[in-house]
Amino acid sequence: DRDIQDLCKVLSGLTAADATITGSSDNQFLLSSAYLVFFMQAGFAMLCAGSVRSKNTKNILIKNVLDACVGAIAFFIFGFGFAYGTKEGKSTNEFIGNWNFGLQDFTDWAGFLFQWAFSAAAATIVSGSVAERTAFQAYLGYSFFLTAFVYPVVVHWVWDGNGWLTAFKDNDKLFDCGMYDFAGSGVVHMTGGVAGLMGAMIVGPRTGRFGPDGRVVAMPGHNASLVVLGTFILWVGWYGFNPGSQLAIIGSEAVVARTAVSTTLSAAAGGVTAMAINYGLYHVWDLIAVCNGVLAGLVGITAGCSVTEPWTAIVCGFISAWVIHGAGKLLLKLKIDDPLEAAPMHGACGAFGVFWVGLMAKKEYVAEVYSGAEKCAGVFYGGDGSLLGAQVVGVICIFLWVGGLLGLFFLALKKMNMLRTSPEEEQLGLDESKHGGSAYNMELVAPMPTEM
Amino acid sequence: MADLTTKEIQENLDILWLLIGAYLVFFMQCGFALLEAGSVRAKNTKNILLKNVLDACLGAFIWWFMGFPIALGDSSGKFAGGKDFFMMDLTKELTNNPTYFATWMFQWAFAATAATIVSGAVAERCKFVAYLVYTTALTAFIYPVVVHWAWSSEGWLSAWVSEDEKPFLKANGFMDFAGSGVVHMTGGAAALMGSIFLGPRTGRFTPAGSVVDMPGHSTVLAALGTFILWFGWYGFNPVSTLAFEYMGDAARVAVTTTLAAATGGCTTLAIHVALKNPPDVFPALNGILAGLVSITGPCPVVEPWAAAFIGFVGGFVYYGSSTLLKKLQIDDPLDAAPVHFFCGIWGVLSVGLFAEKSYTKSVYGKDEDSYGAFMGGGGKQLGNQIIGVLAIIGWVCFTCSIVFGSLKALKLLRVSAEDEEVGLDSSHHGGDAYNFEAGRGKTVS
Amino acid sequence: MADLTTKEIQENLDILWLLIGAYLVFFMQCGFALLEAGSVRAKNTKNILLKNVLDACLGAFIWWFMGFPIALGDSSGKFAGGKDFFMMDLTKELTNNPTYFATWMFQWAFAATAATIVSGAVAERCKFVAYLVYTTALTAFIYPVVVHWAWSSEGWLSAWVSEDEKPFLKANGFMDFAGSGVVHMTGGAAALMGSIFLGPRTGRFTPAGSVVDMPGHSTVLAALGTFILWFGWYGFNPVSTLAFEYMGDAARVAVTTTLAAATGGCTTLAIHVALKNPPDVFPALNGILAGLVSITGPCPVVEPWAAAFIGFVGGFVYYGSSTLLKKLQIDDPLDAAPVHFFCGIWGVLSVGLFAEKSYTKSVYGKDEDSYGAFMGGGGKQLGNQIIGVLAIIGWVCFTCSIVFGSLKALKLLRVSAEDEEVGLDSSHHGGDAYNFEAGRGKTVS
Repeated sequence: DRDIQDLCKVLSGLTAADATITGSSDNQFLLSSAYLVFFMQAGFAMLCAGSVRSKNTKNILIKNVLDACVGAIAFFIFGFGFAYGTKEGKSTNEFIGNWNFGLQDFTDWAGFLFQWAFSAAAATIVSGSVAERTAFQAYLGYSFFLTAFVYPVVVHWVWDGNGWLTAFKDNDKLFDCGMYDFAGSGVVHMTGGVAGLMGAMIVGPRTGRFGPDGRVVAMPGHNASLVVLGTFILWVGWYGFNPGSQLAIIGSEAVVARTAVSTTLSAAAGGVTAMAINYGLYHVWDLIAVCNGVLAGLVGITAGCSVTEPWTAIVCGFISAWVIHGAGKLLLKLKIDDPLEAAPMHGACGAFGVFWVGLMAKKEYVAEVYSGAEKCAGVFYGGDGSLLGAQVVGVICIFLWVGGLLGLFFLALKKMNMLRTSPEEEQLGLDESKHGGSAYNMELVAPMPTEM
Repeated sequence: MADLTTKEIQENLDILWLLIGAYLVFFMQCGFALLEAGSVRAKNTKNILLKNVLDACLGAFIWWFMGFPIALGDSSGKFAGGKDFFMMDLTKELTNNPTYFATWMFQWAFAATAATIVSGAVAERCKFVAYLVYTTALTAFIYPVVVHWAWSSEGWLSAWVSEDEKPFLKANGFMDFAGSGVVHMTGGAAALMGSIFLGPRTGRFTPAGSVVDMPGHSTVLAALGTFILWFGWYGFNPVSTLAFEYMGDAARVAVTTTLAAATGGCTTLAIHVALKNPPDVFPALNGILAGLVSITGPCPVVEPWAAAFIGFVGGFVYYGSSTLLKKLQIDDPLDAAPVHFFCGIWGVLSVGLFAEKSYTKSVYGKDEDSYGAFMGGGGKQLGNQIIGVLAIIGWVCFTCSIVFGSLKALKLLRVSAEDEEVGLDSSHHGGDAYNFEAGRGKTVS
Repeated sequence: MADLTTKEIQENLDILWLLIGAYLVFFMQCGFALLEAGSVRAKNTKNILLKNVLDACLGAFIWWFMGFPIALGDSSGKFAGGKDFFMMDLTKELTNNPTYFATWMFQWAFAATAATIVSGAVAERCKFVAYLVYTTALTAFIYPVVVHWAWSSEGWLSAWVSEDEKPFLKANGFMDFAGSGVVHMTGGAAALMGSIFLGPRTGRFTPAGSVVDMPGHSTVLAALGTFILWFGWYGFNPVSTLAFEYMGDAARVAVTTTLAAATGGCTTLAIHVALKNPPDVFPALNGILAGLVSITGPCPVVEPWAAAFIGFVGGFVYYGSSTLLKKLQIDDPLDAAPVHFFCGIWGVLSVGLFAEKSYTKSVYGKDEDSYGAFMGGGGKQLGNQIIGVLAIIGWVCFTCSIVFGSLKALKLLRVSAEDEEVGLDSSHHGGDAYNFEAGRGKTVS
């Protein structure tokens, strides 16, 4: 068998050296992508810091820093094993991985690094939803729980070759298609977003966010420059997130390049649409809304970036901007306070993104990326609805799994009075009360305000 | 996975190379946004940030349906291209062309750069609607036409004609490797026209003609932005080799880029200090950018020592033109025209002066006897460079005066004096960019 | 398109790999700039930003004409190299050596890192002229000599001698993969000498000897800087494999780097909290850097669990040495010496303790029986590591005391007490780094 393979390689012009180059190039591509996705941590940190009030800056920064640190340890010891762990000869199951804890018997280092960066992204999303009022121990708890267990299980379902939702196995796929979530609109963003939603609901709104008459009191973030910086870094990082999810460049260059274009167009359309919505409704050229629109577009296209046509990415971004706008309004109606709009952005747009694949996946691309059957195209592209069905099942199951577990987790913390800081601390700001002083110490001599 | 031939592997690596370049150049948008934000007053921060974000967003949209097809869509026109509008012709086909997508990404990032340069020059007083109009005009038509001239295989200035043809301009055509002229001069010329038509910010010049200092609100953001730009320039210049096979050239380009940036920064700071000013950060930052813009055109065809010299002169060009504009009472808050327009011109011309014979041959290779005048190559190439400079200036200044002129006539160009005084963030963008809590986080007197 | 052979493709990939690494490590300059800016008081922001900008600019210039030739120019000297000053010998030839250019880029970024470390330790009180002198000395001579010792094929410490030779130090020579010792200890030792010669900032220590807190002005900048540094470290460590064929090692290096950073950050924060302090951000940030510095030397030869442990100990080393320096009344505003010097020492030594046999063989491979003492490799390698540590400390401390000592004797080292009080930005750099309008952009009470 080995000889035949070698012979085939010779016949196709491939030498052993070429195979090495291919392997190394793919490895290099995956590593570079992992670096970009890791850099998104910096983006999240800046976005979050700029979007909260200055008195809570340090609090949110340290959460973002620790999501990378604690996340790496948790994912190293437990998470990766639950997500992808398999041992030769050991039985596997569809629900959860069960080997490679602490990376024993494991050498795909680049693969681990890439997956770790993803897990850190999922965990970080939550800190935006519960910002400015959550106790630090509660954060440490949910962050560890999410990275070590809840998120890896979702990964196992969808991306591991043994998972019950996966498209990456030969038979027994759900509706004969499996769920197509290329880079994780559902696996990463919805998971983070739903966890954030649970957190925001159970922690309750920031003091003073809703007036007695139900009016929403604006609590603008303290630094728009940081928000833009964060958005740009995230956008750059997304070029690791989406194109990198092909995991290889040699032989996959068509998918990778197309994915980069789709990602760009959806982000762009999201931003432009958000600008138009906000100018149309409020006559304000709203910077923060445009940034959120860009991110909504990115989240929306994350599932479908490799299997939809570039022009549909523009429609995807357009709808995503409406989804985040609508979901944000809905949360405010329900008096759920999500300072970063993380649940609308990652939860709602993530769910939409998964759904979008079921509508718009093109059969040629599906065959190219997933070796999927013709019927597994989107319903607008001649599919018979099997894919859409799988996508809907996936969304519902992720919602129930994450919402259920994190809901219980946050409720338990609430029962134990460990979830929320005291009103006094909240009023003073978490930096002063919990983190040893303000994030900013400007002793600049500024002219006295001339008008107040 | 299918086994690939060596040739296929090479093609795939071309795509990888282009994509890495595109990501790096796109990141320059972040650099521009922060540099510009840090260099304006705090009350106009959101305004300029929004423009930079939209240059990427709106830019991608326009580049998709119109810009790229005009710039590099096949045609037989020397003036402008015209194919694949909306990427339609491509996506009809079953097998997509990955090279098309990768090139589109790379060129989109360049287009966004050209558009963003303008927002610095018109900062703090330009209406948002005017911004939307000029950025659309620039990305959809003005800039793509210049790209077609210089970089398509058909343009009348192009050095990149197919192998068996001669460039229309003779010799090696117009040699502008990564766009000192195509990108920076275009953006810079548009910026200059914008700031002339807009007039200076209120209070910038006293009636007696002296300049009132209006310092940017954050040196940190400006420094961060400059570092990101420098970082992104390693996509801009080295990746303009476009193909993996020229990786050796790319390495040399990275070195020349670095040296020009370094000497540009040191020179400008030295000039500033020599003129009895304290060693401020902004001159060093703008000097770095001046060096980078200057080397963008000549980067693959000059020796490292020449690159250092080009950056050195670039520092003088920047400092001199910045002083000149102030003398002429043209108010360019970001010094966008001195950095991008004047240093862009210098960069294009320096190709005609310093291009090395062997490098010119390996990179362009149409006419062996035509290279830098100072290196013994005669004046032919310098002549081509001058033609290119004049053509780009003529085209961009003409079209931009129409755009800015009509905006001005329609009273859509400039915000009211009250709005300018209050700041654009409060008057147009729903509130300030910064909201620090009272009495916390700082001890101000 | 020319079809490349497999070998050519591989060569190009080597160049690509080095360039990506160089870009990432260069970006660390941006990280250092922000980290240092955020960690000093607002009145000295411009001063420290300018130093960081110049470390890249001036650094490139010096590295071109002198630093690199001494570090890695061919010679037959065990002490220092000496060839290709000004890149002259290279550019005379027709066919250039792309590997030279790519290596130059990568090494330049490393040199800038070493130089930048110092500016943190001497922040807020060092004269600008003194900065220019010491950074020149460091980049032109002190650091290149260490590089020559440890990383050239001829240096007396080097583990990278040609295949048929044995290292001068016997066993596997001095194993310092990406420079815990070469880069960080060198920079850190210079930083320590600088802060000793300068003396503490005015008011840092009370007459009774207790420490007065002087918090940095922006945690956000420090956090951003640290994230960028961590990101850039993925160029620093994995790309130090230098060739594409070792991509498997590079991936493992990326993982060990990550785990050490993570445990370093968590450990330091845990120590800080255990000592009854609130969970502040700065300890976590410095802990991350401590972990990264510690793993820089051993990254390719240790198992992931050992990397986590090295980061864990690195956190203690950082915290302990920082406390020690405060006890000794040595004022290092950025904790540059604890992070880079002490953790650098620990990183170098940890190679001698935890190096795995199979990895050591595949990466260095001169003496199979010489690897980590705790892994059963005996004390030979640890001995070499100790010799390397002592040699670097001796060389850097000796040369730096001459530099800083003469600057002090000439009264060029420290700014006046008044300038220090007002802040260096106002007194030396033409005004504050931040200019918020009164009543705008902030609501101060």
